[in-house]
Order: sequence, then C-alpha cells, then structure tokens
Amino acid sequence: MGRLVARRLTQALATIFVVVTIAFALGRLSGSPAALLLGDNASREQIDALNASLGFDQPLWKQYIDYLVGIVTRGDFGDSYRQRGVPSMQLVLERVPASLHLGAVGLVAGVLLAGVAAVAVHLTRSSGLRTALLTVGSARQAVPDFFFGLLLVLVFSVALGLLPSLGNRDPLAIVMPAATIATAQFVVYLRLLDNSLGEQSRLDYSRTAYARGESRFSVVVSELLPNALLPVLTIAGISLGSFLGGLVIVENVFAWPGLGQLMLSAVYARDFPVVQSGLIVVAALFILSNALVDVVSALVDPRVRRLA
Amino acid sequence: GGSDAGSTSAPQNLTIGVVAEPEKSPDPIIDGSLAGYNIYYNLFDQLTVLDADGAIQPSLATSWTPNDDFTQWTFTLRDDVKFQDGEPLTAADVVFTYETVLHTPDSDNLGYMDMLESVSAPDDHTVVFDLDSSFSPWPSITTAQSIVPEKVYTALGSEGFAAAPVGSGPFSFVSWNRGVDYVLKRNDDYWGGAPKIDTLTFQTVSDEEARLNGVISGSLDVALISPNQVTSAEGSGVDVRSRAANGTTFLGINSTAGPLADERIRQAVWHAIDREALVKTVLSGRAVANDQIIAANVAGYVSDATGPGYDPAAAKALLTAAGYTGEAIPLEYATSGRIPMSAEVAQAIAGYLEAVGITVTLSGMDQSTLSSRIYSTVDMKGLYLNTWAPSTMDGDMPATNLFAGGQNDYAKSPETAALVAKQRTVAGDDRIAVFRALAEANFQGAYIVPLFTPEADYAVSPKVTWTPRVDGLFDLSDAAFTG
Amino acid sequence: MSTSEPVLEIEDLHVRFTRRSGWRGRHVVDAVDGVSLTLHRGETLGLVGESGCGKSTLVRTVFGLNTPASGDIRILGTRLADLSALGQRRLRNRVQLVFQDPYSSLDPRLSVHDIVAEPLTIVGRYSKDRVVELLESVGIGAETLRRTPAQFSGGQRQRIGIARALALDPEVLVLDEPVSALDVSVQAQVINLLQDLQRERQLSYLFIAHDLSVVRHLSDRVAVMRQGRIVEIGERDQIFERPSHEYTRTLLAAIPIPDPHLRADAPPAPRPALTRTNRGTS
Amino acid sequence: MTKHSAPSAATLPAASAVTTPVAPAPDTAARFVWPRLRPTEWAGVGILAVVAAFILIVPILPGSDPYAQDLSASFIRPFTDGSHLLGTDMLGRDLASRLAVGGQVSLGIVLFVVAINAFVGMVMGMIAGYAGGRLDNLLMGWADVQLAMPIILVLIALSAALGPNVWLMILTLAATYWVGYARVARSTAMSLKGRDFVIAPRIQGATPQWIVSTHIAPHVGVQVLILASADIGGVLLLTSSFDYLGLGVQAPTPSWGLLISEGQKYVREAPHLALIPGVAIFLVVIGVNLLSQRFTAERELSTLRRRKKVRS
Amino acid sequence: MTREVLLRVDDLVVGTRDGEGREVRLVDGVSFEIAEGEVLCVVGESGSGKSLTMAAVLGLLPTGVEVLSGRVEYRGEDLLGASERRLRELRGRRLAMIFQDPMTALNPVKRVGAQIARAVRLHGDRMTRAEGDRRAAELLASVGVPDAAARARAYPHQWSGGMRQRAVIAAAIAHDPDLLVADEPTTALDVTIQAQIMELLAEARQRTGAAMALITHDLGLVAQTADRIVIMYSGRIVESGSVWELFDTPRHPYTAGLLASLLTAESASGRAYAIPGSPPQPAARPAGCPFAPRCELPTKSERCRTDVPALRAMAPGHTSACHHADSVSSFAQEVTR
Ligand SMILES: Nc1ncnc2c1ncn2[C@@H]1O[C@H](COP(=O)(O)OP(=O)(O)OP(=O)(O)O)[C@@H](O)[C@H]1O
Ligand SMILES: Nc1ncnc2c1ncn2[C@@H]1O[C@H](COP(=O)(O)OP(=O)(O)OP(=O)(O)O)[C@@H](O)[C@H]1O
Ligand SMILES: [Mg+2]
Ligand SMILES: [Mg+2]
Repeated sequence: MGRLVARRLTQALATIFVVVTIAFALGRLSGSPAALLLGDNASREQIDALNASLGFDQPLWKQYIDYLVGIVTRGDFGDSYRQRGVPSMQLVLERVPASLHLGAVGLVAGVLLAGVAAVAVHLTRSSGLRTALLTVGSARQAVPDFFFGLLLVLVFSVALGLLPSLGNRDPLAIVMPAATIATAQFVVYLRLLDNSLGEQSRLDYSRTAYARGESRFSVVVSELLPNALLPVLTIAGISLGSFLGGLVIVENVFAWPGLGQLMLSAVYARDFPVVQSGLIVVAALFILSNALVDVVSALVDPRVRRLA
Repeated sequence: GGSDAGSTSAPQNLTIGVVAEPEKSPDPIIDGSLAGYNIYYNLFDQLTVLDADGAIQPSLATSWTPNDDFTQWTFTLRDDVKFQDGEPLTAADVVFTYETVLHTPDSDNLGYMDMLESVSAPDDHTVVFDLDSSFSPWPSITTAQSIVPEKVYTALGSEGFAAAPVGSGPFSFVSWNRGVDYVLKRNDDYWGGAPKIDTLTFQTVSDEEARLNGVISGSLDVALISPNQVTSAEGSGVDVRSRAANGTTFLGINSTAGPLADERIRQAVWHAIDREALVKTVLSGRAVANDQIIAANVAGYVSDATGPGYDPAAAKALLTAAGYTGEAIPLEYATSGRIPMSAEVAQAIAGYLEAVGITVTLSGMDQSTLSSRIYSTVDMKGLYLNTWAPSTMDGDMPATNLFAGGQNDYAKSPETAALVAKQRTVAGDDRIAVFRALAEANFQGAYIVPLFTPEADYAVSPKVTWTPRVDGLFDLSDAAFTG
Repeated sequence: MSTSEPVLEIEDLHVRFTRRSGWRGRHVVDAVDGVSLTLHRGETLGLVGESGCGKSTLVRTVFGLNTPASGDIRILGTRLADLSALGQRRLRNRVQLVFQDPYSSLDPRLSVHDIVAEPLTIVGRYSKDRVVELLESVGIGAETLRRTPAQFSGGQRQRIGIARALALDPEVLVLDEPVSALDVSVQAQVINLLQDLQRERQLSYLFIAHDLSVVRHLSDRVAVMRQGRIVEIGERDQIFERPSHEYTRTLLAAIPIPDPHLRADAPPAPRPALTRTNRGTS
Repeated sequence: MTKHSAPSAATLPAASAVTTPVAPAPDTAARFVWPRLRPTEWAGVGILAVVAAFILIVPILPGSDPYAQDLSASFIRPFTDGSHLLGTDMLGRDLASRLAVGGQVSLGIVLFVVAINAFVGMVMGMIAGYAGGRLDNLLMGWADVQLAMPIILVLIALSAALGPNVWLMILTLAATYWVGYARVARSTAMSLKGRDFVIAPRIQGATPQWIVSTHIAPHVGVQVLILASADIGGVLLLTSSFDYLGLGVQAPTPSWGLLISEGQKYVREAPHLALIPGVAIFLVVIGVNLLSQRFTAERELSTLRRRKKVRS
Repeated sequence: MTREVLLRVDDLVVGTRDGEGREVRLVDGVSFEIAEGEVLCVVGESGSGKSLTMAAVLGLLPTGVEVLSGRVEYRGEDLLGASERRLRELRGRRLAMIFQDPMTALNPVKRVGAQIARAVRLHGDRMTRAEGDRRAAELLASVGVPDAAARARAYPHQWSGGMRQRAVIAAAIAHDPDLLVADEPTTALDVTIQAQIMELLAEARQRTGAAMALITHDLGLVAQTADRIVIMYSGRIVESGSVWELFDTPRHPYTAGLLASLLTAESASGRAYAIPGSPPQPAARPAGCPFAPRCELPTKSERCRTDVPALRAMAPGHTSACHHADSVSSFAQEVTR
C-alpha cells in the first residue's frame, strides 16, 4: 500500500512537472508580452523596463529555474501580469469552484441519465429502446456544444423567458449549461454502460442470481450495475482532462465565470503566469480525480482493493 | 437584472453587460483599458470631462488656462468635492495622482502624458502642469485621468486600492467579484447631485450573442451589441440605442516592404474598396464611410476633406502602371476584438482587392497577436485591419500614432511628422488647417487607408432611460428606470 | 526401457516469480522448485499435476520464455547456458511445443499454409512441397491450404499446430495439455495421430496433462508434480498400480472410472460393460 | 465475406477429417471480416454517401465558386434562387459551394488527422506494448501528461504564441491525439504478446520485427481501423469547435466550423447560414456513429480491461 | 422404479436467428423426463445443446435465444406458460441450478456469505438479516467450508475455485430444492477437487432427496453418478436409457463411438477408436441423421443421409434415434477391441 501510494505520488509529480515545463514553454514561445501589456502608447524605455521587471531579460534557462524554484520553495507560481500583485494561482483557484460546480452537475446528471437509460434498456431487454436512446443521444452529440447551447438559450431564455441565459448569479442559471454538458455526455456513458451491463449479464453470476429467484430488476440494479459501473468510472476518470477542456466552450456560451473563461481570456491577454497555473491546476484536478476514481473503485470492488 | 425596479420605492438595480473586465487590476493609476474607464467614470472624477457629444466640460476643475505656447496649464479646482470616505479632495490629491502615474512605468496612462514634465499645487485649489513641449489639447488628456485620494492610496497601495477603491464620483464601491462582476452603489453625497440608480453592476459577458440574449431575457439591462445584431434586437422588443463612435477603422500598410512600397499600389488599394457598399451590407449600415483617420466627432476632423473615391478602373490602371505582377499581399486582421465584424470586413476587402487583380493572403488571429505584430514593426508585411479611437476625443493621439512615429506609422514620412508636431502648437481653426494638410498628405501617399467610423449599438431594456456617449463609455449618473 | 540416450535433461531447475500482493510488499512464488527430469529418445514422459503446480512454467522455461533462477537445461546433451544466443536458438529448434488451446495457438489472420510455412521461412528452408507434406502427415489435405483457422474444427486446428511443430524436424515435442480443450470424440483422433507420428519419426514426447487416463494411455514413464516439485516419477504401471507417494494415490483415487458396474449400487451385470472389458483389472 | 463450400467427405483422403466449415471462433482478434450491416448501420452508410456525393459533386458544377463575393446579393434565402440553391452568405457568396468546399476542407483535415494519428499511435503502441519496459513506461507517462492537458487549452496557448493556422491545429492534434490509438495498440499488442500464436514463432526463432509485422500489426491494424472510423465524428466536432474559436481553418477558406461561427452572427435574420453547416456536421457525425456504435464501447471496455490486468 | 415424474420436457425446440434472420434450431425436439430423486446425466459434445435445454427449462435462456415450441412441466405444471412471478418462486426454492465456472458464478463485489444469505432470505418468509447470515454460515459449514462464519465475510476472489463451487452449492440447496440442475459443475476444477464436489452433491441429494440433472462430457462421472442418461448430438437426443443399458448395450453409433474412444492403458499398445470428423454447426446440420457424416456403422445406408431418424424404444426405458439401432451392438463390440 505504502509503495503504491509512493509510486502514484511520484507518477503524479512527474506528470505535473512535465505539465509545468510545457506550460512554461508555451508561454515563452511568443516572446515578451511587455509591449502588449503596455498598450498602444508605450515607449521603448517603458517596454524595456517592464521586460526587466518581468524577468524577460534573463536567459531562458534561468527564467525556467527561477520559476521552478519559486514553485518549490515558496509555492509561488508567479504573479499575474495583468492583475497587479495578485498571485496567478489565486486567480485560478478563485475560478475552480464555478467550473467544478458546473462540470460536476453536468457530468453527474449525464451519467445518471445514462444509468437510468441503460438500466431501462436491460430491464425491458428491448433492442428497440436501445436503438432509440442511442440514436437520440448520438443526434445530440452530433450537434456541436456551442451550437446546442445557443439553441437552448434561444428557446428557453429568449423565446420562453424561463431561464436566465448567462452568468452564475441566479441559482437557475446552471440549468442550461449543465444540460448542454449532460446531454452531450449522455450517449457516451449510455454506450459504455449498456455494453458493460451486457458484458456482465453474460457472466455466470447473473445467471446464478436469476437461478436463485431474483427479479430482473434486482439482478440488473443490485448485481450487475455495481460491476458494470467500475470500468465506466475509470473511463470517466481518464476522459476528465478533455472534459475540462470542453468546458471552455460551454462556459463561453453561457458566460459562466469558470476556469475555461479565465484561461481563454488569459491567453488572449498574454497573462502567461495565469495560463501556466491554469494548466497546472487542470492537470492536478485530473490526477486527483483519477486517484478518487481509484479509491471509489476500491470501495466498490474488493479485487481492486486487494491490488491497490 | 433590475428590470423589476418599476415603482419608485423598489430599488433600482441596473446591470450592464460589458465585454471584458479591466485588463489590469482596476486601479485608475495603472489601468487604462476601456473596461476600466467604464468603472472609473462612475467611481471617480477627473479634472475635466467630456459631455455626451465629446465636448470638454469642467468637472473637478472649474476653469483652465494655457500659457502662450501651450507648455504650461493652470487648473482651478472646485472646493466642495469630498471623497466617499468624507475627506475633501484637494490639489494635493491631484498632484499625487499625476505624479504617481509618472512614476509608475507600467501605467497605461503614462503613454498619454509623454509631454508632462511636472505637476505642482501652488494652493489647495490650483494645479499647474508643466509640459516639455507645446501641447494645445492638454485639457483632453485630463479627461482620462481619474483622481485618487492620496491618503487612502498611499495607505493601501495599488493592489489594496484596487480591492477597495475610494473615489469622489457619483457611485461608490461595493464589491468586485473577479471575472464575474463589479458592483457600485449610489453616492448620496455626490457634489454633482446623487444619481437615480441604486446599484450599478458591470457584469462581464464576453460573448456578444450572450450579451444580446441577456438583455432580451432580462438578465442584463444594457449591453453593447454588434451591427449584425441590431435587427434581431429590435425584433425582440428591446431598444437599440446607437451612437456614432469616436474611432476610425482603417487598413494599415507596411509601406516600406514589398509591392506596397510603391505609392501607386497603395493608391490602387484605396481605389479598389467601395466603402459605401461595405458599410451598407457588411455593417448593416451601422457605420459611416470615412476618408480620414479621425472620426467626425473628434477634434481634428476636417469636415470637407474627401479622398480618392471608389474607382476599380483607376485601381487597375495604377497596378498596371506600377508593374504589379500578382505578388501575394498579406492581409491580417483580428478575428475578435476591437472591430465589429472584423472577419467579414476583412474578407470583403480581400474580395475587392482580388477584384482589381491584387492577390491577397488573408490571415486572421486574435487581437493580442495582431497588436504584437503591429508593435514589432518587423512582423507585419502587408496590410492589416486596425482601428484607433481616442478616448480623449482629440485627434492628436491617432495622428501621432499613425503619422508621427507611432506603432502604426510605417512610412515615417517627415512631412506628416512635422504636421503632427505642428498641430500641438496651435488651436482652433489654425489647428484644423494643419489636420487638413495631414489628411491630404495621406490621400496622396496612401500610408493608411481609412475605411469607416463605426457606430456603437447598445441593446437596452426599454424601461431604462440612458443615452450612449460618443466615447463609448457608460456614464450612468443620469440613468434611471421608468415605469 | 529408457536406456536410450537422453534428449532433454532438466537439472534442479528453479523458477521464481515475484508478485505484488496483499497490502504491502511482494512475495516470491517458487513456481518451479528444484525440478529434475530426463527425457530419452523415443519415449513419452507424462507430466501430471493439479492446476497451478508449475507445469506450464517448466515448459516455458525450457523454451526460454522464462529465465530460470538456477538449474540447467540440456538439449541433446548440450548445456544451453554454454551456448551463444544463436546456438541456443538452433538447439532449441530441436525441441518444439504443441499448445493446449487450438483456438488461440493459430494466428486467425493467416492461412494454414502461412502458419505451417512460418518456421520454415524463419530458418530459410521454405518450400511449398514441404508445407504440403507436413500437413498431409497430420491428415490435413492440401486443398485446404488457403483456409484460415476459423474454418477448421478444434481437432483439425490441433493437427495444424502439430504440423507446425514438426516443420523444423524436431527430436522432441513438448505437448502442454494438447487434448484437454478438445471434445471427447475428437481427443482420440489427436492421440492416435501423436502415436503414429512418434512411431514414424522416433519422436520423444514430454506430455503434460491433468487427465490421467490420457497420460496412462500414452506414457512410458510418468512424473507427478505438486507445488513446483516432482513428488514421484517412475514407469507408468508402477505409478498407476503401485503409487508410492500419498499425493499420487489421492490423484488416482479421484479419477472417475467410466464403468457403472463398479458402483456400489450396480445390479448384477447381464453382460460385461463395454468399457470394462477394455479396462481389465481396475 | 467469401463463402467456402464444404467439400463432401468422400472427396477427402481417408486420414483427413471431414472439414466442416465452422463459424469463426469467438475471438475478438479474429480475421477482419466485414460484418453484416444492421439497418441502423445501413442508414449510416446512406447518410455518409449522400454527404460525400454532395461535397464531391457540387464544386465541379459549372458556376460554383465558394469565394466569389457579391455584396449586392447577400443573404439570399435557401431555395429561392436558382443559381444559389442554398442561398448566399453576408458577402453574397454561394452557400452550397462553400458548404461543399468546406466539407472537403473539414473532412480532409479530419481524415488526415485521424490517419496520421492512427498510424503513429499504432506504431508507437505496438512497439511499447511488445517491447515493454522503459519504452512502455515512457509512452504511458506521456499519455498521462497528454490526458491531463486538454488539447483545446494547449492549442489556444499555442495559437496565441504562434498565430492561429490550420497546420498548427493539425500538428497539435497530430502530436497529441495519437495517444488514444497508442493505448489501444499497446494493450492489443500486450495481450497478443502472451498469446500462443505469437509465442509459437518466437520459440521457433522469429525476430521481434518479424513477430510484430506478421502477427501483431494485422490485428492491431483492425482495432485501430475500427477506432479510427469511430473517431471521425469526434474529431470533426473537435476541429469544428477549433474553427469556431478561430484556432483552426482561417477565412476565407470555408470549413464547416467556420461557416457555423460566421453564420451564428446572423442566427436570427438568416438562420440557414449556421443551420445548414450545422446539419452537415450533424449528418456526418451521426452517420459515423450509426456505423461504428457497435464497436466503440466494446473496444473501449476491453482495452481498459487489458490495461487493468497489466497494471495489477 | 415407478417414482413420480418431477419434470417432463416434451418436444422442446429452442432457436435463434442467424445474421440473415433465418431461424436456427439449437435444440431440436428434445423430450425427456426426470423422476423424483433421480439423477439424469445429459451427455454430448460441446455445442450439442445441453446447456440451452436446461436453461429453457428454468426460463433462463440468454437474450436472443427463445423457446420455439414444446412443453415443460414441473409436477404437471406448465413452466413455459408460467408467469415470471411463479417462475421466480420456483427458481431457488424448488429448482436450483449450479453452473460450470465457479470463478464467475459469484458476484465479485459482494461477500460470499451475503450472497448465500440473499438466496436464503429471498424465499425465507420474512427472515431477518441476522437469521439469514446464521443460516448462510450453517449452509457453508454443511458443504464443508471450514470456519464458515468467518470465511463468509470474505469476497469471492479470496476463495479458491473449489471453495467457490461449494458456496454455489450451498446457495443452491438452501431451500431443499426438488431438482438440482448442475451444468458441468466440475469441468473447471482439478480431479481431486472434482471428486470432493461430486461427493458433496451426492450427500446433498441424499439429505434433501432432490433429483439432479447433471450436464457433463465426462463419461467417468456419468458412470459413477447417473441413474439415467440422455445423449445429445447436434441439438437432438440420439439415445437415452439407464446408465447400465447405455454402457453395456449402446444402441446408437455415436454412443458406441464415445465409449470406444475412452482411453485406457491397454489400448496404448493398439489404438483407441476415434470418431472421425467433427460435429456439425446447428446452422449447417445435414439433412438426414446429423451423425451420418461421421458414422462408421457398416450398415449405414442412404436413408441415413435423407431421413431424420426418430427416437424409438429399443427396450423399456431405452430409446435410440438410429435407423440401424439393431446393428449397433456388434459395431460397438468391434470398435472397442
Ligand atoms: N508470469 C507469472 N508471474 C507470476 N506468477 C506466475 C507467472 N506465471 C505463472 N505464475 C504462477 O506460477 C504457478 C505455476 O503456474 P503454471 O501456469 O506453471 O501452472 P500449471 O501447472 O501449468 O497450471 P495449469 O494446469 O492450470 O495450466 C502458479 O501459481 C501461477 O500463478
Ligand atoms: N446466446 C446464444 N445465442 C446464439 N446461439 C447460442 C447462444 N448460446 C448458445 N448458442 C448455440 O447453441 C448451441 C448449443 O449451445 P449449448 O450452450 O446448449 O451447448 P452445450 O451442449 O451446453 O455445450 P458445452 O458443452 O460447450 O457447454 C451451440 O451451437 C451454441 O453456439
Ligand atoms: Mg498450464
Ligand atoms: Mg454448456
């Protein structure tokens, strides 16, 4: 156990290290942002002065070392270029709750929906229902999120006036962005769960359960589902990174003040410390949630528990 | 939103959807972004102020006088102004504000004040600016700088002040939720009379569709929209209020390299574009074709100067004369940012240029990338789409930037530089004469091809009384909800 | 009986695996724990033992798929460890393997021809005639050369596997449970084929199984393995009729005898059961 | 699938057993035979065929020019003008031509990206899976990094640094997306590695190159092919979002994502501008989904299982 | 010998559809009876339809496979027409089933004891949780699991294959069923464990008086346990009868071949008989006798290729589906030499 935790930790640190390096490199690719930060009227001297104060006059390797040293010794990920004196990490962390809130609500809703649908398919054993659900789900998935979100707004905010179209101040504001995410994730998890359930139902223990007189409902829900969820959970963990990336678009459509919006504006404003910290946080979230997935798997599956 | 604030007793909460939050932390000493100015105009006062039509009016200063060669300006201050913490605003605060800007290298406002040598306060109500060169439009510069309380600012520092600012303006600070909103409330003690709005919220909504939908669905009360959205906004029962803006959108030209070094080819570009058609279709008529780099409502516009017109035949002739052989000319533009419909405008222009036989390589990029390329002076190889809008409503700044060695000045023509320098030393009709000469120099040299002055369009809840300002800033001291 | 020269000798072979398990640490499995065996030319040595006792591990080690912790393997009298990699490979080719599962031991994407031709191609001795000859020697007709394994039944696949093993003219065949995946009615076909081949080619077999009746049918000598060790080794009849080790006796007692008349509740037989006449004393 | 008629028993030599063709073994890595299509899968084929016909035929029709602008003929509604069947956009360009060329561009990019990634991923994954050890650790480590860094954020940062262009998008995708294929290839290679039919040539002296190319590549290829075909829809959506954000294809070259993002500005007055390319994306994605639905989840699940097994 | 009929299967046809939607009969007209307390062994090659037949009886056919016709009666009650509710009541209480692979027969995420307790409480009218657990431990102890109460708290993966099969049996006999269907219960186990499990089953039957349908390929097991035998080939019953009759005087060449191909020491000198060829796929069943292509009966005739032989009574309780059943004895004698 100790060994495993240590190994996972090293792995996580290595991943973070590479992410930090890539993030740093991405920031330096375009050279100094000083002129941009100062705007249309800046003079050469002003630009040079700013360059010096940002450390851009140092050789690249030194900037990199300083950056790493700052992180390791002081937990200092660099101040924002734009928000004076504000640590970039603070800016990023301020936005994490909003993104997590939206992401979690959307993902959980999508998975729940898929779970109910998959269970329904297996309870009724209806291939017609399966085809119908998969087709509807695929159809939704085939509409790009940015377009689907816009359609939701046009219908529910503009035409019907039922839901707020933007922001996160109104508690109802989460409905549409979360629905955009949930419906997009629905078919992904429906497909997985349906297959996973199908696979489990071919294993002998499900026949054993039927043979002892269990109802179809209790076989599907209490015998097969916990087993079927395990691989789905792991896949959910793996795809979390790209999922977080996809949030950028939804946040943009609904003006949801999350990490994605921040990253987008930070990149456009060349606020590289914020971009770097954002990438690091996303990577950390990814690693963390995968660890969480492992813990949950271990809780559900005694075999994993033993291996872990 | 606050559209529920119909009756007199209900609180009047007004929410404005803004494109972005201040680019830097919202400290008027260092931040000069448009988004920042929107806040500062409501939270602070300036020495002078622009009225809705762009004319300079007294504010903290009741009067001002230059010396003969415009190198020294003396401002007299009101004596009844209090900061929102109850402390009086004195000349010392003004001096402190300007000096702090002068000593803050990353201040955006520093760029406006190149010529400022020193500030002093002979007494509590007088401020004297000493400039290192003649500068006749100085009072326009003072419209841009918000005055901060010396004591508070020194106590808190820039970051602290941005987090809890104290001003003297019609609204006072309530909260700032980074990336989400910036909330102000009415300053009942405002020397100019308390505003009617109780709470004023600037909510950041970067997507223009989302802004319009926000106003339609009632989440927002006021928001900037783009020309293509006007018809649908009008059709959805919200008011559209428009105002010609203070800027000009133009094609910048690197006239030092490639085919564009040839004046005839630059002139051909000018001739090739049908500005009127462009404005009518691509911008849905929500702009005015302009041959000058200065907008009609900005000081320095010459009302009767017109440049070469749309003439594709002439353009082709010029190209033939110049021996243009179809060498590709890049046209760069920002896909999003300062210019509404920039992608469509760029494509339309490319279409016009191709029509007369110029080969164009279009490339879109984000605004920062485009700006960096313009600033660098080496990356920009051909044409680019850009705009210049002086918040001070004076033509000096665009003229300097485009014709006197600024970032957009590739030609570095001594003739234009001399004209720009000259206008600073004169005022009134004399100054307009200099600007006419400058415009004509550009008609001939085609260093910059001006296109049009856009219109700023706002979707506004019909219940809100508010009129847009010519400089695109939100001044809400008079805004109110009506039943 | 086994006085002829040894073709495969295994001496005090140890194979260990470290496995991560439990909450902490790893533990070492002695999968093969000091096994010594000698296989002589022309004989069949049966190797029996319960699942997981290390039979397959032993085989894999002979073929260089596992690295032994200690011990020696000699093929045709030469110690493998004394040879270069190439020499080892050449020598190992004298010993070939037939797998248990006829469904997974043939590449489903290759034709039968390609499967049997592969070892020949590898050593550069390919000829189509040889392929045909090999297949015919196991009873697969030349007209099926282009078919893929999916188009053959289990028994036929096992024959193809045997043809492949014979391609390099080995002296020794190691058969790791070659019939246990086959249906009863087909098992006998393969067993008969193996017997024929042994006779024709003077092959030596190391025959692994847990079906004791097959081992009894085929083997000259039998080794009983348990938990990585050989607990008893001897002539077939001695092992089956006079087992000396307790474990061997347990094994033998567990085999159900296919004769209902040996049951306690058997009625007096009107005539002897077919299977019993065959079985003689039991 | 070719059918083999079973030769009658009489024609066989006595020693040979009766060769009854038996059904393919329940073997996921079995020889790839085109599966019999279900009705939904036929629907997928039909949809894709219609789209393909449209984007291939329209651009070669006389008078079709996706770039010819005519500001006086902007915003023509679909089906109201004989020379602009699908109407025109804000610059008076023919939408049908733009849609078709946009389809060529979008689908071209998608196929290119998928093909490159599938190939690179397959090679890397096979090598890592078969060789194991350090190489494998490196690959899986890189996969973790890539999974932890959303492509879209990387691409945004890259285009900020280098200026957006199609090649940047394609290269970014090419540098990152292959990991998915590598995973599949790796796990397949790993599971094949232990299979008897791979061990057989190994003990007969085959080199690793021989084994990988003869026994592993064909199996992995099939898996990768299935995955790749299922991926087409996803990559199309992804690149469309990139185009939409201005990070991919650049105007005036049309692409479906770009057409939507341009059209979205007029979603109320001229909804067809965004809807029609939206429908095009929709059709392709759903066509591909209908066609590949059967395999995707199965594949994913089984890959995962192998991964777990190997890790434990 | 005149025990009550417990289960009667009459002309059962189980089928599915192939890729082109054609009907494929996987079990083709199977009829047999099981008397109270009797052991019936179902023997046949892989794919001959043994499992599907018994699954159909309990209403546990996999998706896509269905009963096309026929009748199944449990103590005179029609099972095929029974409500799902009634079937659930019978399953586990009156009819119990044990499957081949003990490794997958238990739910991996639930404790072994809990799974048995579940079986107990499912039909144990309002039994409390504690009672269920106690009964589960008793049952485990009764199938020879040492330290049952403690072991019950373990998960299946912590149990060996043989132990798991014991647990499955414990759950199956929880309610003293009338019929135990055991589908190759020992195929996946070592011989030594197999012997223990078979003994355990015998004990359990003795205790509960249950009849058993044992599916197997292993003729050794059959010889030791069966009262009666049903031989299946390609979805049909080719021969059935008492264990003695079938082993002594097989009346079908397939049965004779199976017996002859049993390997013994003595045949090492000579050769074992091998049935040539391999069984047909259900979709490609030959027109006449399904065994005809492999049959080596000297009297084999043209009829074998064209007419499907019906089951005929050869002796009381002994039936065979061979056109030439009479000549099988001599053939049997010959091939076993
Ligand atoms: N690669 C490996 N890593 C760890 N342990 C292994 C490995 N291969 C085999 N073992 C262990 O070594 C022991 C012997 O396994 P082996 O496969 O040789 O048994 P076997 O006698 O062939 O069994 P069976 O009859 O089931 O084939 C087992 O406990 C097995 O779990
Ligand atoms: N779910 C299913 N769908 C379609 N065909 C099936 C299904 N299950 C079994 N079959 C087919 O039905 C036939 C009989 O299968 P069954 O499982 O009853 O055979 P069996 O006699 O039990 O074989 P084994 O000894 O291998 O268990 C086989 O040909 C098999 O391929
Ligand atoms: Mg083995
Ligand atoms: Mg079966």
